[in-house]
Amino acid sequence: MADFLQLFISGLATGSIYALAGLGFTLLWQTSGTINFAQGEFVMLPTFALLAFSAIGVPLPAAFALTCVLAVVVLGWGFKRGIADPLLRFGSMPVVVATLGLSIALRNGVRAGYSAEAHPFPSLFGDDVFRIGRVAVTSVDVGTLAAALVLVLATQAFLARTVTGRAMQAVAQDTTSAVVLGIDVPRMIFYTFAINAILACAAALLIAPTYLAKFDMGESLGTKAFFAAVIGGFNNSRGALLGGLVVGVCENLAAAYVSASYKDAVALAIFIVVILVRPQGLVGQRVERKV
Amino acid sequence: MTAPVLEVTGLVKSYGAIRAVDDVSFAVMPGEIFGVIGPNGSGKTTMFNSVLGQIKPSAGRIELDGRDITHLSPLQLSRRGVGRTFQSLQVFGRMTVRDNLIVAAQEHRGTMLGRMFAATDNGLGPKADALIDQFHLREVAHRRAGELSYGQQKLVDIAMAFMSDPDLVLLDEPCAGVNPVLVDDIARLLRDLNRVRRRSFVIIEHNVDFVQKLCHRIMVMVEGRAMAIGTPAEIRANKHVLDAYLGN
Amino acid sequence: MTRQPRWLIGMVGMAALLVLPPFLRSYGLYLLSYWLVFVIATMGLNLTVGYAGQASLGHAAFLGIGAYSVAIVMKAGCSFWLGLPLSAVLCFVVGLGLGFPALRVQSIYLAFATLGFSVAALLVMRYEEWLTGGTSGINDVGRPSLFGLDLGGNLAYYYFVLAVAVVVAALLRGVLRSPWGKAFTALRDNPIRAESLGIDVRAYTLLSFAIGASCAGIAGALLASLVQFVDPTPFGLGVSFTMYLMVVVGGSGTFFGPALGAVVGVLLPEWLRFAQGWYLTAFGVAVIVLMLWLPGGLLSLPDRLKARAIAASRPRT
Amino acid sequence: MTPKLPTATVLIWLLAASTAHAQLKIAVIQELSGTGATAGTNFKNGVELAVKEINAAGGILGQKLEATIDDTQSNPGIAKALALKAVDDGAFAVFGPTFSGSMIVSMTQTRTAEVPNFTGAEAASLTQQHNPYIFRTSLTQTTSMPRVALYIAGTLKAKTVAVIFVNNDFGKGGRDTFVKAAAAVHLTVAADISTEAGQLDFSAPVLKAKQSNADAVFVYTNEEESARCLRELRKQAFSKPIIGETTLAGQRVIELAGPAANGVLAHVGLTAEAPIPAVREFRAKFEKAYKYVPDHNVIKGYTSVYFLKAGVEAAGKPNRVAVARALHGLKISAAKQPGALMDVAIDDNGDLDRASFIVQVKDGKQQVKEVLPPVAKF
Repeated sequence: MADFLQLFISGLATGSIYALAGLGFTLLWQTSGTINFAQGEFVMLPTFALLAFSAIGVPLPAAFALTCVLAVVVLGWGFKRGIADPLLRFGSMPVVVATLGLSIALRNGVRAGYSAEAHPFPSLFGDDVFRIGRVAVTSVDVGTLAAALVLVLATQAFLARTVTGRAMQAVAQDTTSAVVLGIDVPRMIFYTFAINAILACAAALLIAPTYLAKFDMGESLGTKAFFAAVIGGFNNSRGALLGGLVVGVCENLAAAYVSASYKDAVALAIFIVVILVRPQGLVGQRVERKV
Repeated sequence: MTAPVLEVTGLVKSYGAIRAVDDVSFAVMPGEIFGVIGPNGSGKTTMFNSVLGQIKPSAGRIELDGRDITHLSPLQLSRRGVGRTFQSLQVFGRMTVRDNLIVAAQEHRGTMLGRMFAATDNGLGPKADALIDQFHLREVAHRRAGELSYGQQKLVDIAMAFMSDPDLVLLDEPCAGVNPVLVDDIARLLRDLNRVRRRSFVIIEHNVDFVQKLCHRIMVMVEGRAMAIGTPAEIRANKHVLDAYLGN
Repeated sequence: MTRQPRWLIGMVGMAALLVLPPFLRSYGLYLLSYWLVFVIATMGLNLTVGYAGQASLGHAAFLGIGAYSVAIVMKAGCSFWLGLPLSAVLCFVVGLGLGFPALRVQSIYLAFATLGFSVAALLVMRYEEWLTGGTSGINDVGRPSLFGLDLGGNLAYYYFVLAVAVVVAALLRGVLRSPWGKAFTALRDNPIRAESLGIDVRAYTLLSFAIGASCAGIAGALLASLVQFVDPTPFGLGVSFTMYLMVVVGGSGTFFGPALGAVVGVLLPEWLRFAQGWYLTAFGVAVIVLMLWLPGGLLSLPDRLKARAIAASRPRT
Repeated sequence: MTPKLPTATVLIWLLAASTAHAQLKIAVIQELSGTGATAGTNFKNGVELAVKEINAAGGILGQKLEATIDDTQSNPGIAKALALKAVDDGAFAVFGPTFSGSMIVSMTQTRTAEVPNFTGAEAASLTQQHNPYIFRTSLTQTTSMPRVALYIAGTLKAKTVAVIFVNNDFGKGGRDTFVKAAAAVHLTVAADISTEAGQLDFSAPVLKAKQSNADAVFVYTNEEESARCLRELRKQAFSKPIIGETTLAGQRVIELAGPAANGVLAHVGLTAEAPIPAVREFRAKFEKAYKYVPDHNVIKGYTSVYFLKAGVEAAGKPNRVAVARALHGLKISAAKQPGALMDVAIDDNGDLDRASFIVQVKDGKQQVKEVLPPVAKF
């Protein structure tokens, strides 16, 4: 039982990492229909920005603030104006390919321009180990999970409670009606891109101590985040969190009790079950097929 | 007394507590043009889609030539000789007009495997050309359907429904968004097509004038129910219908 | 109007592919063969993605299944000529299977289902050591001979791959010109309307996956024999993405698109090597720029030019 | 048009041949992107530094080295293309690739063209095919794993061991060799745990290792995964000895794992922490040029260029076949060839023999506990 709990809690911590990366991905898809295959790189870049700022002696909170500003400009505004806006009207294919190109460019750019090595990254939550009974928990695990929860709930609250948030949701559900209602649709979409960029920075700050800053960290992170998002429900922000946690925990349990080799297939297996039973995702709303 | 081509009995389609189609029954006779009118949101299109297997009816029975077709898919219905058009434009924009017509009937000829080796028009070229001429589409026959004007696309859309020689055709607002001259054209075409081979039509239409002139019988739907069924003259004389349309 | 020049360019290209290779050195020959292998695979994916409109991000798995089939069959002492059709058939069957999620979900969900399939196939290649040799792969995959003609040499093998590519292209051309081709296009443009016209959407969806997969299977078989070694690394997600990229960049749903797309996906990185450590960054940027310039792919350029010419010839109002 | 082409080719070839007279072209074919990027980039940096030094000192037998660097994208298909390119361009020697699969493919080409090929790849099979042109750049798993197994069974007196390995070319090969070596010294493998490259969560593998109740755990994964695994071992309070091979006690892992690396034991070949003046000097030079601590892959790349130098000097002329012949059975003494860093012997298969170390991490530093002498005598 202690073993099971150990795996379960570790899985939650890992799952919250997937969730953090998946959350922004979901948001972008909801409001603008952008499928961002560079999402993993969107977490990797701020990680290196944070490292670079730290290297020149900027304290972490200031470095984080600077990175957020930079990310909103580059990964938010720049990405929207440079790639999403010109391509979205041609359907999803060109955007998918452009973001694939972007991920190749970013990954290899950081590799060639900075380093091919993994870099240690300071943790916000220290590195203490607590023992509750026979279960060991680290402050990083607890901190990441808590921060992920807070971020998801904050995003959710922002979308549901504030005027801007509700306008953004209106855009997500029906762009045409949103226009009729007098909502500034392009601005709302920009907000989504900005929030995605900030979430990526937050994810970078939380993930990097475990994931380590490396040019290709986005590769595996991206895939897991996508699956987490789809499993949880693509049109619901809580979905990414639930999906991430489910994947994280199930992977651990499968690795321990089923087969360590096929651990990476766990996300896929859950995904297949989900699309067969609840194609809208665990907590997503059902969308009727339009005739 | 001939048997009806299409017989719908007690059709219900509900979404939660809302009954979009509420206990609708009607029959369409061979060679009959049957009109369906009603205000927006009265459940006409939902009724259509339920009959055509696009959505699952909650209750009721649908018969084609006396055989139960209630739970058949659109594909199976097409194979049994039921053609249809959709409320919105539904042509294949990146194919030429002629190819649109050919693809509309090609699956009714030969076997799946046979079609892989068949000629590109699957022997439907002459028939497509005949319809192209009948619908006055000769000049645009080799243009991509997506590049045509709305009215021309509408004509292609309707012509496609007739390519496979269906016995029963259901048309959802064939005149919506079409200019008055073309409306008359469409009416004439449908009347011609009806005379040959005694085809039966069910037509949803807002253009009351069009329906009055073309249809043998008309059903009025209001709030999911069939309020009245009768000849154009009977419907014209029906006070309830007038009230419903005028919103009293 | 645009038809003739396009075919003319195709013929000139073909002639070049026939005449020039004897003057190339082994690196050039190998790259051309490698390119052709990906042209074959991408032609298949183009049928699935471009013509039938099904999102598929798992095509590298079929390349892998094809490659491993040939390698395993040849290691068991059987002929390449048994392995090649086996690859095609096996991929056809597996492709049918992968089509099933497509009957239930579309667009991004389908993309992830196929992506997941790619991951699963890779895991099998890596962990089922008894069959695939695991991470150390299968070495010494031979090259075939045909009617006593040895295809082991780089030039001979190149012509063999070229011949297969031409045959596969001709077959695909046949399928696309048959009523099937129209059915695929109808499926892509409007599945609901297609179904109401009696087009068996289920059957054609599955077929589009299966045919696309079997092309990749053939390509995989050729790849195994070209590299003469098979291990799981070239069949990962990255390659699935790249293949999708090649289809779209070339011009999805166009017949010659894959040939151009594979130039971008296979040859462009090699040409960019002068940029040293930055060459893949340059490649990524090139892809983005290309998409921004021609969202419809390289083969939309003639249409674009034509539209511009028409716009220019029109008197301004 | 066509008759001109061969003439042009011949002309280019002649030109190339004439420039080759003044320079030795070496082709560095490495994993610079994709899954092997870290190892490949380090190897490449090592080669670059050595080339710079050798050229600054006047080259080999008066001929300067000219290195071309190409990326295999960690894909054997591309590696083969690059090997062909190197051969086409008349490379004097090829350095790489590091992935065994890519190496298997490219060494066939270099063998046909009689080009000496130095590799950082580990697979035992590479040097067992009597390919006279292949040379290792480090002790391989075949040499090091028996030393590890012997240390675990002998010095640590363990009866059982849990193995955590990464299922890639490097980890799987090492695991196979280790299991064989363990059997030879009657060490039972109590748990055989596979992990993925890039794996994030090591709680399940560590739990399995604990549950197996083995006397020790042998961890054989890449740098980042090693660090994560060490952290998890510490977290779950794993009390038995943790043993690794080269990577586990590397500077990078120590940096990434923090205090969790303390106490780790490892067998290491030649590393930057080796208590040898030449190595210290090399490390200082490298850190100055590249701003980071060199790992074993850097050393592989660096020393291999000096192996080539020793080979050419032993052959007395820049002839590929002669150099390959001279390298077999060559003993390179660090006193005469400082760039080799340590005395090393190359055997008839192209395998290396060299001293190695057992180290332990204390306070974030590698400390040498034991020096294991080479088999051959110098």
